[in-house]
Amino acid sequence: MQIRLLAFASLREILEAPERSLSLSEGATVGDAQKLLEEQFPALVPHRSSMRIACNGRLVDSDGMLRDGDEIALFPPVGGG
Amino acid sequence: MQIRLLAFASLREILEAPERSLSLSEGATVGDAQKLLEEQFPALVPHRSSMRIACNGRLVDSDGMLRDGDEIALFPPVGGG
Amino acid sequence: MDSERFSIVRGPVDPRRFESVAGAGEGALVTFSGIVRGTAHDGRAVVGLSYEAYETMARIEFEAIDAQARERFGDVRLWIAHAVGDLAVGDVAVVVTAAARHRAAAFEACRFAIDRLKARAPIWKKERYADGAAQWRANETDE
Amino acid sequence: MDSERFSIVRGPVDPRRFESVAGAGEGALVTFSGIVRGTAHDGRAVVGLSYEAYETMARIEFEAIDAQARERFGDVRLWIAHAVGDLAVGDVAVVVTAAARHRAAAFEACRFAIDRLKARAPIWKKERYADGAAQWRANETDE
Repeated sequence: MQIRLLAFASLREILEAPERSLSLSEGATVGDAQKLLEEQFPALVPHRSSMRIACNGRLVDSDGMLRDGDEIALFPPVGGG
Repeated sequence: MQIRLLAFASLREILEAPERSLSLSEGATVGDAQKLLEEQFPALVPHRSSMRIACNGRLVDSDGMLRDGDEIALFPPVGGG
Repeated sequence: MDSERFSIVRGPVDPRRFESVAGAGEGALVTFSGIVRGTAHDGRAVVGLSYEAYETMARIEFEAIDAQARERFGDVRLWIAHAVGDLAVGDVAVVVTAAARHRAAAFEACRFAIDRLKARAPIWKKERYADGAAQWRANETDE
Repeated sequence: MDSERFSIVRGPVDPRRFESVAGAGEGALVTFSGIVRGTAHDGRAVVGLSYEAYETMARIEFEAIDAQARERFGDVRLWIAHAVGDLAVGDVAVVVTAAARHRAAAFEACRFAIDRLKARAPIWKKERYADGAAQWRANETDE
């Protein structure tokens, strides 16, 4: 299945693009996507503890199931205001 | 001695003027001025408990001494804001 | 723009009056605007308010509020403008702005200032009602 | 005037944006403006900030803050606008306005909204320093 991946701020810079497409096998979880990304972009690893992930605009845990067409977003700690 | 008397809001309406001159004997107190005014304007009497008096811009007690040229102001409860 | 810090103005206060007062170190600006409502506390329809002030003493009270806010909340600056004369429903009667480096002090100082102003400043208001009547109204303790 | 209640705007926010939003029953308007400061928390000289946002989710978060404020503080309305892109020192990065019948709810809702926004909204800032360097900066808990 295909997942749309968004990344912001420092994580966008590591991924070298604000938006990517990610191919995952059926039944993959948020944690699986994270693991795949860390293999492709090892600079993500130090951000693991502070990173949050949203799926379709809602924060999710790493065991959340993904579906074809989902939009997941990688969040560093926020700094608005 | 001569005292300048200011009155505001409901008390101004009772005194029928925003500003008056008051003649008092030497040694008169704020309370003496208040008593003289209540004789001239009996409609002030019901306001006695809620009225505050300022002398030269500072709130004073009824036993405060007055001096020639002082400006006293009669205050109903405030309503600003 | 008139940036006099403490003032009594004739007619409604411009809500933009203090929009650009923050200095370079001040990251937080909190502004309270008090607006004339169309209904009184007892539910009567209000067409407007008339404010009157003991102006020299009101300015002294505003300066005292500023000094007290600095004692309590540290490095904070206040601006206060209050209307006198006739206002219509929707007009701005008072604007209080607090500027500080961080938002906690700005919020606390702005709230402190309007609370003090309502309790202490020598300003009075007369409510004018739809039926032609009018009445002087003091602030309630919690108003 | 653009009175859209929750928005992400490109470039500095106009501090007047929500100056006239109060309805007839709303006597209290409290506005917080967050302004770009010339010094970072560690004392470095800042020449500007660059904000980026996950816009669709930020607007959803602003709407959630509004709903939570109504639950907590009753009949209160919020407006929020946050900048994205490059801002200079002195520019307005965020404006939050709360309108209510009385001032207690307006102050509390405005403070609640900016606290929540800073803790939760998907918005990020990069500080740009006088020496040419730049760095992403998360909000401190008490910031």
